[in-house]
Amino acid sequence: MISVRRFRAPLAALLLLPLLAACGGTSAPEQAPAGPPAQGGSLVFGVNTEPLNLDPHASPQDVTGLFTRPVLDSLVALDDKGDVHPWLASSWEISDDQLTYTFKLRTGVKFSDGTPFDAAAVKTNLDHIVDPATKSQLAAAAFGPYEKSTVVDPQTIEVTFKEAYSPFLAALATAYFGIQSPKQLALGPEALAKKVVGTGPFVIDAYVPHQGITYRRNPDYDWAPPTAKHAGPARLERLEFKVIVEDAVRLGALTSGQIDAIASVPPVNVTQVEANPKLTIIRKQAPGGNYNYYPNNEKGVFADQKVRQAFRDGIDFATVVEKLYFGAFDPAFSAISPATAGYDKATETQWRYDPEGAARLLDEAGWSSKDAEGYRTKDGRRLTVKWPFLKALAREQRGTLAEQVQAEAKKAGFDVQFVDVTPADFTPKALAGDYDLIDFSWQRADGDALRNLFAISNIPRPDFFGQNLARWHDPEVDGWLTGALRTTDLTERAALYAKVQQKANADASIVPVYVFTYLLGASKNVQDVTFEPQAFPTFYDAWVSKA
Amino acid sequence: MSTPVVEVTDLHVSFPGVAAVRGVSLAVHPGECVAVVGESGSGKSVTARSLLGLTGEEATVTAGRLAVEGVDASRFGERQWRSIRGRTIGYVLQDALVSLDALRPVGKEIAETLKLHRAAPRHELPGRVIDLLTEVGVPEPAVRARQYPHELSGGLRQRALIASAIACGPRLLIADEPTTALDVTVQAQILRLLAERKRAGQALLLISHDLAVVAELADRILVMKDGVVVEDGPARQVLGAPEHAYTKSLLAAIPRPGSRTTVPGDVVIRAEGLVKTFKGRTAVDGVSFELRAGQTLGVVGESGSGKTTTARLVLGLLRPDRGSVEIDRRQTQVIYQDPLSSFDPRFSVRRVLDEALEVGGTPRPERRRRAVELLEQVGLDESVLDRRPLKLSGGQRQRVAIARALAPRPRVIVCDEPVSALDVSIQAQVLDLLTGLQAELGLAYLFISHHLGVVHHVSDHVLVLKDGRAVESGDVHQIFTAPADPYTRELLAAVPGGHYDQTDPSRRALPGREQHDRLVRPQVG
Amino acid sequence: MAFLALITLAALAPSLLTGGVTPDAADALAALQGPSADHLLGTDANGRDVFARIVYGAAPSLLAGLGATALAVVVGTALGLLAALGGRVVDEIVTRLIEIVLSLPTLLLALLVITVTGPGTVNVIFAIALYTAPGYARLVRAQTMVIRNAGFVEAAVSLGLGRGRIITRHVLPNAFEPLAVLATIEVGTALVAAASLSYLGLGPQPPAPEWGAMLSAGRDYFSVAWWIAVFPGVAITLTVLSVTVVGRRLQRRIA
Amino acid sequence: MIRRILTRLGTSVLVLWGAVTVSFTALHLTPGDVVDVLIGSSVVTPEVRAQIIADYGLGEPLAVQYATYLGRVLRGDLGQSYQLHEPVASAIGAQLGPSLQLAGVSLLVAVVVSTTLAILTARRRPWIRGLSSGLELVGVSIPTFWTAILLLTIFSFQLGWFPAVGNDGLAALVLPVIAVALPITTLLTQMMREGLELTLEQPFVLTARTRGMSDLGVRLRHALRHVLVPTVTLIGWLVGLTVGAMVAVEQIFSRQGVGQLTLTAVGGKDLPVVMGVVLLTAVVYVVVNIVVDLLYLLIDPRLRGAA
Repeated sequence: MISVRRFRAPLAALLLLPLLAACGGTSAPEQAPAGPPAQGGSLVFGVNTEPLNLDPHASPQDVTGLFTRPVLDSLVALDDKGDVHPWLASSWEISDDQLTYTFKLRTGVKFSDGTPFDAAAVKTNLDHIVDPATKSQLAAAAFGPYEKSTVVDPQTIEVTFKEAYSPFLAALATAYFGIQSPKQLALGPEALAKKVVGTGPFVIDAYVPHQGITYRRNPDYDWAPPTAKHAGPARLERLEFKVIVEDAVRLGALTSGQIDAIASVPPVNVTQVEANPKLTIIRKQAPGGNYNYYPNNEKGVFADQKVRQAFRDGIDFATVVEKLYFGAFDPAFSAISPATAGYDKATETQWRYDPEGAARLLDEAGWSSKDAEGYRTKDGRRLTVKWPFLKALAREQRGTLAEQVQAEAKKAGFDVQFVDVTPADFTPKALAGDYDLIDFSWQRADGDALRNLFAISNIPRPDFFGQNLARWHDPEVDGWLTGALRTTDLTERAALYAKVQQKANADASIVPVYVFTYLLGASKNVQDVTFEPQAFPTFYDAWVSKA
Repeated sequence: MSTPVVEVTDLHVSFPGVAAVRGVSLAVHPGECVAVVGESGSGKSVTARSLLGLTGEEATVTAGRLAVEGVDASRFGERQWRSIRGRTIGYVLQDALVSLDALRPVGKEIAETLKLHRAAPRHELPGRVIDLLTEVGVPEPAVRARQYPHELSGGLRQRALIASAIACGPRLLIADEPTTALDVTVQAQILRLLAERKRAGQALLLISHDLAVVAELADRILVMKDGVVVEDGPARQVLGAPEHAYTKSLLAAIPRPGSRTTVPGDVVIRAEGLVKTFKGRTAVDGVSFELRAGQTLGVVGESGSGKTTTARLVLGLLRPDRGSVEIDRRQTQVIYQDPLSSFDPRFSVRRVLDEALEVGGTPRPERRRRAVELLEQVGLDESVLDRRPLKLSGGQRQRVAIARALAPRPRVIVCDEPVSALDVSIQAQVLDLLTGLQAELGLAYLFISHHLGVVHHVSDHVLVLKDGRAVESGDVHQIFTAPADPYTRELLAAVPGGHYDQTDPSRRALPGREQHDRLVRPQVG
Repeated sequence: MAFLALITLAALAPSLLTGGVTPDAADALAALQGPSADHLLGTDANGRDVFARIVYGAAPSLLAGLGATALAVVVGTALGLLAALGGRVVDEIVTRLIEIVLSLPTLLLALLVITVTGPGTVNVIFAIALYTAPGYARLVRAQTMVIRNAGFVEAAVSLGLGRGRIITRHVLPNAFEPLAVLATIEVGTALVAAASLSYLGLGPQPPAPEWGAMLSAGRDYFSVAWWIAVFPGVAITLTVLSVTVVGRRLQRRIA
Repeated sequence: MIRRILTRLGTSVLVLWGAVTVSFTALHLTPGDVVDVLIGSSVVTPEVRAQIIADYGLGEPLAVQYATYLGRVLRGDLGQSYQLHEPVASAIGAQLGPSLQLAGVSLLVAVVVSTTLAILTARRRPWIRGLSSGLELVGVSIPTFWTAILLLTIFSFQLGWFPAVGNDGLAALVLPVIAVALPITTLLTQMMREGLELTLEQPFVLTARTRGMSDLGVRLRHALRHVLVPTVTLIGWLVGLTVGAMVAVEQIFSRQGVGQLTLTAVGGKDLPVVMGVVLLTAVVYVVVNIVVDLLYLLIDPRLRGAA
């Protein structure tokens, strides 16, 4: 994902499309028992970014999911392991041809504005997502080959697809498919951008752009999913997200006790926070595409597999990541993270830092001579890598990392040059393939993330921004990815995804860098903060002990 | 004898590096007017300020005795001095335009003195202000009180300033150059006002650079030079039989009618029916004159009479609306009142002269020699060549300006108030230099001045201007002895230090130059 | 003064001061070390020597300040002269143009420029110059108008000097003096502005050791490695301070 | 007088139009199709893409877009934000209050503090002036964002005197105001002190002293007002600078405000919002300048004659 810290632009969209899958994420929050959960109280959470639009049906930002999850419930819930559970839908059936999903809805559910929850409401929501007027920048695309939904009776709804689309249930579990009150939806996009109304455990109290959002408990809430730790109303009386963009300020607000928890503790400060007896770090590895470097497989120096591999093997990424992030992030070995369904552990031994091998590969590829500055050359041309780096949007000290990689690459003979870009002129470059290297991470809880990264149809073109920025054009891989879409057999899919991951490494079509891990800093009094599978925190179970 | 209002003996005031006043003693009794006369830097103002404790933080003041109304003031703190200022001693500075706060109505300034000393209840202040303005002879006092200094004429402003100084009925009024910036007729009015105060029993301490100004008013005169009183005595004695050479030189420097014998040459300037209007105000209205080679035409008038506009028309810096000027401008040069601003601040004397010589067509190799020659002609040493005008004295600067004007070998020089900014002794030297050069080089001068004495001294012919019109013109002696126009008569009557007697020039209050040898020679360097 | 000499030396021959340590010798193993004998001012997150980076950063940092000021002075002087001497219509047009630029807040203007041109030292120079130039233009215009009416110009006219000579010999040099003073003082302001743009991610690109960029990057490490941000900050402050002091002295000498 | 006011208004409109045109042109010169930037890396269906183009009139030629925009502005309609899903006017309106509050309080604090400092230090002993001007130079040479972080670290994180972030209450205003006011204060102090020192040498100051007025009285009652004209000019000019400083401060202190809005809008190519902010600041500039002109007349009676 090309992520955004300061310019919270749509460019920064985080795509998350979890699908039911076998193995889930890693560590759950490790907390010392703090007695029985307290009721009431309030919690203030400092976040590093904010949504431009609160309507998750329209917005592409991950932070919109974070902001609306307390308010919106989904039809189904996804657990840490990837299993799908009932939520607002009490049960469902999938037709044999996999084209029709029939949901039985829970009874006795009410939106916080008093509107009853029924099949008509669900239909309104689903149709709202695909309505072009919504200008959905994420959810509609994640809806795939959706055809229509039909109200069978007030408690039954039927959703029909044009072709088989197995990621549907996982998508339905996300906040982007959160069910909103039809009454609120009817108010139109401007009203939705500032306020959403759902059936969730919290109700929006006030939303002030650039400031944050406050929620109060929904006292009537009695339909928590089985994935939650308790039932009934939320434990917290009041929940507040404060937008604090500046890392140092957010951290300072936490260490000085002004707020209870913060998102995105800078890795450099992890040790410092952990050394503080009052504070703790809650980690959660993010699923989906790791933070990878994507060489342009199509043209330029990286069109040659040997050069790509020399770049990957000639730089000690594991050590660099270890040192720069003080162990907070793990080095990556595959295109997708270990927290993703379908991750292939075998990739971890598939390649390693091998400077001699890299040098040999460059010799073989014809970059055998060196110029005065030590860079490899071929036919008098220097081995130059052009890298449009969005400094303004770089998070997690990726700029520092890039500078380190630049220095390491020099040792291997690569002249890595950063190209000055703004968010505005980055896009045309990306669409036109005018780069040698591009970096981004891409969060999504399912192996299908590989399809985003590697499908031929996802190579960006002038009118389409796809995620295959490596421009890896491999029909065999495309075949495996499509195969995985058509089957719900997890083992079979895992085998297909393993093939993709291994081929990507063998081909060196990408360079895995690190596994993004959500680092939530919190006071030790904060208990039971949980994570959604796509690794953003939820606060339904949370409570604050009086220490 | 009554207790003096102020008395000081052996006063010494020094600033870091400068001993400004050394051993001055003076006393002012009620109803008495004491004048301190001296040129700039003589220490006269510092002396006056030390009587108010206002010499500033950096000054060191010592005195054998310093008493205000018989009370020892040598150990006064700021608070005690403040109770003296404005209440026991009033102070009037020169040029009310800058001595009154430009951003406040004059009425407020006058009331301020009353307020500071709680001399009148708040509700009575407006009435008292009007009374005071009436007392100093300001017409329509209620209107004037609400006006700002820039809206008043120079005379009214000065009266208002005096009103603010006498608001609390001080025993002593110190007037520091009270008339210096004023036109001669206004100056006469202010002097009359001060004379009235004195008759009313007010003690006066008059500070001036001009002996003529104090002549009528002062009972006692102190002449100061370089921080020391060189002469001290009753006015009649100091003016009539001065003992000290410096006093004599000051008296001698007062410009007197010259006995000129010049031979008129051909016409170098002929102006006919000049008219110039600025935004509806006619500055010059049908002025005609003629200037012949080797002669001087004096143009006199008060501020706003159109003198300078006439000069600018002659020089071609302005185009006349009507009328014509016949002149060879290549043969014409100018000398200004303020020589400093007429020099490019970055230029040394050498570059100033070099440029003028270049314009005059002197070839480069000869310029240095010519520059030294010119400096010698104006009585300066070649050592000034590499100095900047800023670092020269006022007299030296005007000499450099004259040298510059001479450089292109002109036949005519327009002199625009060339000595107004100078001390009297320097003024005399520069005038002598100008007349000497005229005789030597056969120059013609168009000599503009508000100072009648100066014009009388240097001119062959005079043109008297009032409101842009030439009210009178003709031979200098004719006009100064038998003026035909009432305005000319008024002007002459206003000249301080004695009246121009229409019939007998020898009956003047001040001795004429015939009785004194010139003591001052042009200085070198 | 001595500090200025040091900076100049650093800008011209950085290697003399660092004894061969280079500013971009990244060594992740030596990251975030405090000041020591090995690393006088410590190391940054990449293990680069902060002292070396400050020394090598002198050239690009000063370039931003000096370049922007120089560009602004040139453009501003040209516009100011044009307005003052070009007649009423030209004056009116230039004055309005200046007002339009001044009506946009400085930072927004910089943002606009950089959105159009992309980040980088040259563009930062351009952006800062764009919003400081109107100030110079105003000064030159006002100054020229005052000087045009000054006594010495009239004296030169009456002396018989030609218009061209008067402008080049008297008007221009005198108009330029206060400008030079303002410019010296503004070099510091430009430096600070460049640093602020770096903070917003619009400055020079890595790994250029520019002070503003270092200061801006260092704030993320402030609580664990204060030296990364503090020393470039001190460098900026001292430079601005000494440049301003020199400017003030110049001002006094002229006045 | 009326003629003068009319001319003034005329040129003001000209300035506004110029500001709009310059920024409109600049923004459209930016590389990248607006629709691409708006969609960014999101995956959208072609229908959505078409909808976006149609909704914002992005398919029209530039000249038409410009004319449409001008026409709408003339009718008082600033258009619809591309990103915020609300009219530009209401988006700016919501942020304007906190920004004006911060700017206003900062300017006020700056004026009060610098006036006090200038009065206390003008023509005083060299070491007092030296100390003051030294501090002023340091104040000028520290970037605002840096001041803000230092203030936070010391007064919020270490001492806990003030909250780190937010818009609530007076306490939350203290640190941001100091950060914004610091550079303004230092500039103003320098200028006012120089002005005061010149004024205190004027004869009318001596005159006032001869009436028995105290040194402080003269500084307050007489000299101060004379320094006001250049001060007011500088304040007019400083408004632009203040807005600039506020962008960083609003970001660091997570305050609501136009600065934040601008940053987001410029980055996301939300042209209507950027144009709205441009128009807003141009209006502020014009208004401030007119107020400054009026203040001149109020302060200095000598200028009234020229009117």
